[in-house]
Amino acid sequence: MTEVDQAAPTGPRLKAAGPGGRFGRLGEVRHLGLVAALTLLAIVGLVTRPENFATSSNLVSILALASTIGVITVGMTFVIIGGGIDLSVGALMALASVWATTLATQSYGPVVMIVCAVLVGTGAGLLNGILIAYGRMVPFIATLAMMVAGRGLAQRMSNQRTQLVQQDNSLIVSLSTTRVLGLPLLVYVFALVVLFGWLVLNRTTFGRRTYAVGGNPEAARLAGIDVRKHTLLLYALSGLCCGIAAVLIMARTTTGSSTHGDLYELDAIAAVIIGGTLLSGGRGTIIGSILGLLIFTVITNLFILNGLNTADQLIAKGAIIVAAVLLQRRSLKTHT
Amino acid sequence: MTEVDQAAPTGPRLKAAGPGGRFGRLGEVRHLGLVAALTLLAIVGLVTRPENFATSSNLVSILALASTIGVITVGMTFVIIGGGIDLSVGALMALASVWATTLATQSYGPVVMIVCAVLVGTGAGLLNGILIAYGRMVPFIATLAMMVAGRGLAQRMSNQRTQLVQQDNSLIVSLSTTRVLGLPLLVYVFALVVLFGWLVLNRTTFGRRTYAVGGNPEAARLAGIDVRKHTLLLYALSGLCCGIAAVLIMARTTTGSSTHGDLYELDAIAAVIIGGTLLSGGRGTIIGSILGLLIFTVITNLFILNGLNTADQLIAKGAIIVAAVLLQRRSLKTHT
Amino acid sequence: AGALVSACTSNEPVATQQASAPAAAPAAKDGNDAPGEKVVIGFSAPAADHGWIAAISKNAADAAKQYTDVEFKPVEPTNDINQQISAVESLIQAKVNVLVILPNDGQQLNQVARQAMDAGIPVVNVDRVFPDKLSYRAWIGGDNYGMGVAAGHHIGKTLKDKGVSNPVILEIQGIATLPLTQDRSKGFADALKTYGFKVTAQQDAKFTVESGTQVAANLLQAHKKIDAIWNHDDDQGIGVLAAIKEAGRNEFFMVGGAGSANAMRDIQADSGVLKATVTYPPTMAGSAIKVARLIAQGKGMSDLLEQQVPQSITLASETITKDNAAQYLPLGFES
Amino acid sequence: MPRSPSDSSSLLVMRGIVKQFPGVRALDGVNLEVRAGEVHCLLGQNGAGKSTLIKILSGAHEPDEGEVLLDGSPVRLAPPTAAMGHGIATIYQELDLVDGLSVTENIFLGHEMATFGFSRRAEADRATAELLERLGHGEIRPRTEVGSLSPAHKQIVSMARALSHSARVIIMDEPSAALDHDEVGNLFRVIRDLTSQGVAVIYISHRLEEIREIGDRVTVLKDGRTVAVGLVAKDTPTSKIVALMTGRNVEYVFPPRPGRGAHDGRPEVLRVENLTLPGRFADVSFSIRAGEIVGLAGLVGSGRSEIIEAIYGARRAGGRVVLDGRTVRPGSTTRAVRMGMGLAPEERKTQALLLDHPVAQNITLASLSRYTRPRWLGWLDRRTEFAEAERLSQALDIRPPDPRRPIRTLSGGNQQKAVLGRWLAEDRKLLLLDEPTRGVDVGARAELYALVRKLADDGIGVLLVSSEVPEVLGLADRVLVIREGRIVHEAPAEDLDEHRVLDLVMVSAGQRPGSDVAHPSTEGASHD
Ligand SMILES: Nc1ncnc2c1ncn2[C@@H]1O[C@H](COP(=O)(O)OP(=O)(O)OP(=O)(O)O)[C@@H](O)[C@H]1O
Ligand SMILES: Nc1ncnc2c1ncn2[C@@H]1O[C@H](COP(=O)(O)OP(=O)(O)OP(=O)(O)O)[C@@H](O)[C@H]1O
Ligand SMILES: [Mg+2]
Ligand SMILES: [Mg+2]
Repeated sequence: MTEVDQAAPTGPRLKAAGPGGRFGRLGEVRHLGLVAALTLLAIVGLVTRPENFATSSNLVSILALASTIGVITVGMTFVIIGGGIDLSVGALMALASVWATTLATQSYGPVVMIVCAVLVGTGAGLLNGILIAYGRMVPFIATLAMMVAGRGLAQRMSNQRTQLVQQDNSLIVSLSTTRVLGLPLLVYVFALVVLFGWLVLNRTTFGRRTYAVGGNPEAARLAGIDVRKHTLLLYALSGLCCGIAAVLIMARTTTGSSTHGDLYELDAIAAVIIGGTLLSGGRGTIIGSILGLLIFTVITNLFILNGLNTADQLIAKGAIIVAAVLLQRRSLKTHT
Repeated sequence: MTEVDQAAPTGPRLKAAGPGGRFGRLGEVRHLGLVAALTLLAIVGLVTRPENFATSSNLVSILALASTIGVITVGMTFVIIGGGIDLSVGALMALASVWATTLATQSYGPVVMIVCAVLVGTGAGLLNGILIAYGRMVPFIATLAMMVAGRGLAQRMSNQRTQLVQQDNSLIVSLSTTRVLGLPLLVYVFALVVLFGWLVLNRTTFGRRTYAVGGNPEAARLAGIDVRKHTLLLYALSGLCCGIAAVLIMARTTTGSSTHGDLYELDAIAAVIIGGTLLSGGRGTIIGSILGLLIFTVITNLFILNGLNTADQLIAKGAIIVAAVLLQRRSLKTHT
Repeated sequence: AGALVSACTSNEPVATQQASAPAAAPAAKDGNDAPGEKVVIGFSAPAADHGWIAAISKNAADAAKQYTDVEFKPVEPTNDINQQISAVESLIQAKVNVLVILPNDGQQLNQVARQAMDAGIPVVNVDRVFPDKLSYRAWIGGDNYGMGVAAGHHIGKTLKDKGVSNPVILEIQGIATLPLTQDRSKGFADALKTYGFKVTAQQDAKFTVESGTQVAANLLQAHKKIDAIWNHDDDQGIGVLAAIKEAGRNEFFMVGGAGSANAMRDIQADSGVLKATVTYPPTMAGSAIKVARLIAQGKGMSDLLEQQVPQSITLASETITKDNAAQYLPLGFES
Repeated sequence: MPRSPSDSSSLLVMRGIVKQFPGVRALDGVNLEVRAGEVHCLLGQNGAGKSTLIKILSGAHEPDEGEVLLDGSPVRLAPPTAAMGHGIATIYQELDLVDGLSVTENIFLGHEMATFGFSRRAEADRATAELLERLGHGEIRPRTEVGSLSPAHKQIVSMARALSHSARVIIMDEPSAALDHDEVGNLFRVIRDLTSQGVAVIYISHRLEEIREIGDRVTVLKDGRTVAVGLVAKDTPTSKIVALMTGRNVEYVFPPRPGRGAHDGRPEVLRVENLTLPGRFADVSFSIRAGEIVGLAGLVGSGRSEIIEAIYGARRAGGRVVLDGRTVRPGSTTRAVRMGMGLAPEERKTQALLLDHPVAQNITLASLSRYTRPRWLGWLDRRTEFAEAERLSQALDIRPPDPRRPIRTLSGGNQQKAVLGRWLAEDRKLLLLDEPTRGVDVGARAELYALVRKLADDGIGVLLVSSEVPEVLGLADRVLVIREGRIVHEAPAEDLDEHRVLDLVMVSAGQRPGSDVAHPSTEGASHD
């Protein structure tokens, strides 16, 4: 059975034979390539900025930077493995952050703000899911519409202004400023979301069914899985992650704003795909996505440590993405 | 075997049979939905702004606005039908416009500038193609890298400044200012590109092979089609379109700039998909894409005419996209 | 007194300097505000995704509302040049009496502004200037170079007074590809040079809060000891300050830009590293509407001797510190 | 075995079933009656409606009219979970497995062993191992990813999945299509085991000799109607069944072949020298003369398809391939086609067809440049193209005779004819046919055989791979027997019979052929 592999329509493979093979090992090997790329980047960091790169505060800073989009990447991994795509993530995060920081919401205190952000994210995700699963809209278009409308609504609610988290609600900000064992709380939130995502994806029937829904929806249906409901839940899950990410960005920037999360959708999708998940669904891992994301975060960190200007940063980033992918391919080849 | 249909992975369809059926009719019917959506928008325009909307100058303005991205959409249609995706289009247009407006290039006169823009676009497209067809990179990642690096290079070449087309080279600007039969020349360029694209897609072996390569790459390969070379050419074609679009944007804005074409990739992809092309490849029409694009352009025009603010405009745009797709679905249903 | 270095180094040759502090309320001293002939003012600006731009649109609308003889016709704000061109074209077609345009990029919108002028519609150019003088009747805008100069002088003088040698001075820009950013950076560098200082590192933060946080977080890692930071924009400054707070750093001081109310309150409270900000007042949009109305009605500015509105008005960039924050607070825009 | 044809207690009854698809009435009043403990065979030509009928039974489709009785009381079977709830399990014709999941996960998909949503993986793995053991394939490991299994092993997993439901009725839609002789014997053992426990099996196959061996009773479908109900399999002559299916008398025979030595003097079309792909096949050397049909016989996984693909340039392999005196450079199908080869690949749907495209465009896909004018421009003369497609589809008797229909709507046999037709548009020197009759009904088979022979008579060389030994023996002039990627025997077809071939093909006694299917790839991995 040739997989209709949207990702690599040109490969001269026959019958998807070749490296697609063994399960556990494949996982490892894929990650090996990513780990190699990360290691290379770390070496570059150590060589170019020995005094800055490997300091604990810099590593903490990298993790803190990765947290917000990392949470979103977990949700995105589910959606893409399930055969979909979610372009609305950045907008939903912005919307949730704005909704949670309106004066009205803020008057109820930090807990309500958090609940509000999470509910708004999940609700908008549900709407995505309804449009896709029951309205049978193409995910790309449905979530694009949501992205556009979500940003619009966020602008409207915030009156196009940046909304500060008020002093009374600084509990939220403390997620970013309070440290436990040297790490800010938001890194723990990130780690929890990753752990939770990993457990759900690998150890629960929901997770395993996600692979079936993405890899062969017809087979999933014949096996008695409610494909539509499952799809709905996947987008709701992604929305939930956006809500959590909104809390983190509020903590980090002390604001809610309609400009938050600009182009997060591209970054998250890129991280997921670099991490080895097929855009056509049915395969992929959370760990891969997080490694992919870390590569992006470390690249940015290196650039700024070395004082590259924007133009050179962009050129180098493009080149590094290509190099990382080719490196990964190489490490795959030598192992099969 | 269930088609792994990335576009609608959730539909409980059986083997993608059903309405996908008849070829010619399908085409017509699809377009019918789009034409209906366009008509509805036109009616809204006529009702809300009777004195402005249907004026010839407004219609010309809509066409002129659609020209630049329209040319890009033609290339994108080829790439997506061929089973790929091109995120780099906006960046390539910017790069080509910058390269063509450097002082060095400008000193050779307008013809060299045009040739330069077209060559730069095609060359970068070829590079995309090489990475994807021969480097076997996932199109999403390869063109994302190109998008990032292309913008970086454009910024570097232009020193992050906007480069004016000089007085001596105002021949280029005249593409936008000279009118023939009431239409600016750039609309004719757009029309020519569409016509050419349509002919190639529908009347040549290249077009036929594009459908085969996107629809079933393995079958295409076993039928003796050089799938890699074809893929390479598809991305080069898309790059060529970016080069032409660069000339048009230079004419319209009288400048070359690294900021040109921001987010054009999303708009172009959305137009192609709304136009009925599957993201998974193998199906689609140029006409559909152009209709999809016109819907977006008319929406924008209506917003301008009615003076909606950004926030409301975004919300409305999201809602209209959803409505247009559901309308199209409806018209499909009633016809099969 | 704070180091109030007035921005006299205007790069506009025919600049008319306004009084040092802009009048807090629209002055209605003369007959110019009395209802006159009805005018339709078309208005186009970039999309408001940012406090300063939002204030621009709001100030314009507010100014228009004061006059019964003005019909205010804003078009969809957009960040896409191609679309802004179409938007302006639509205003030309609608035959408005006068156009007020804040272009995304002055060079790129030059041609369509010229079309308007050729069609007999006077254009009031706000902030980002058209390269071709035939493309606008009047220009009103801030002094970006002067803003950089003000920030540079404030930082230079403070550090000099402290006796710091070889200081680490960081600069966080807005959108790197905008000419205004480049003007600001040039002014900043030029002013620092007079003290023998230079910018240690420079990054751009896209005018968004989030990007401000990210860039600042990384910059703080890159430089273990910092003496001063100039952040071009108070909006993104919220994010920069959040990152600074998160990192727990306070060995340096920071100067903001644009002059948001929020930044002024911070400066007044003197609670953190933000010690000053240099203004770039969004009130220019309101003034532009007023100027546009006068142009359309053929009136001059009554405080001046000339019969017609001047061709160019450059607003001064002022430095706000703890000492004068209270005075400027009413003019600050909310982020 | 407790099977008595007189036992009239029907387990399952379907009455007057109608199913309409857009433009097609797939089922038009079908009746079916199945008893506990019997193997009930469902026969019919391609497109007769067999799969549609069983999809109604499995709950995948909802019938438009008609009723289904289980134990005498009416039941609703859709959605699939309902059918499973009633004890109906299905092995679908199109493999319905998820490549990205493990064997265990596929088997228990939809009815996982879980506590609070968390899978009990060890327990499920144990259950899987037991099921596979029962099917005689203990060597398939439960944690293996299904995508890495060979088609035969996938079929086994599908079967294990049906068994995992502890069903009363098990439906098998062409389960043997991907299996070789030995595997089929194994399958039959399992079926007998099931029926002895009172389970009813509904069995679909186009291989009539299998019906004779395993079937108890037969129901025949034709054009969506039941034309015969409950025939006793053992007592009904094959010719009668074929006549019922096709509505005419088809001779299930092979076209006559030219006598021994008829090709001796003719030029060599293909010569293969020492073709080697480590881990897959080695030292394959043979030649084909003009007008000759050479058959490759071997077990599933013996490497036949890969040899063919290597000759065609679809896989890179060591050694030399000479076509018509010119060496073929490996690695490019484009060059192979230009030099005069054609391949009808093993898996029609994934390797040959553009399912959504019209029949005409599928036929002309490989010869597009013939209809261009001028050629360098690539401008298609669509009228000539269509005329050629129409001519070929008439010549091949593709039904329905409308080249504009999307090929998806044609039955398997007709799709296969279109695939062959693709290579008839232009003069070919060599045709490579990999399982050309898989899933093709008796009537269409006879036509295909005649067509292949006619092509050979016109001077084309043909290399034929088939898992059905009688087919190879009946159609080919000369047979090469492949075992574990090597040619172990070569002889004119007349000198061989089925038993001899099966003996040659078998791996040394005691070793299961199935186990070989999985191993070469593993070895390949460790070599590199
Ligand atoms: N989803 C569908 N939509 C439209 N037509 C269909 C669909 N499924 C099957 N058909 C049509 O219904 C008819 C019966 O098909 P079915 O698959 O049941 O045949 P079959 O007897 O199983 O044939 P084969 O032996 O080739 O498997 C055919 O004409 C087929 O084209
Ligand atoms: N998808 C696959 N993944 C891994 N190994 C495979 C795959 N397909 C085939 N193989 C292996 O390749 C070898 C040869 O397979 P091939 O398909 O050429 O055999 P064959 O004799 O043609 O059998 P079949 O009748 O199944 O086509 C076998 O060892 C088999 O296990
Ligand atoms: Mg069938
Ligand atoms: Mg085979």
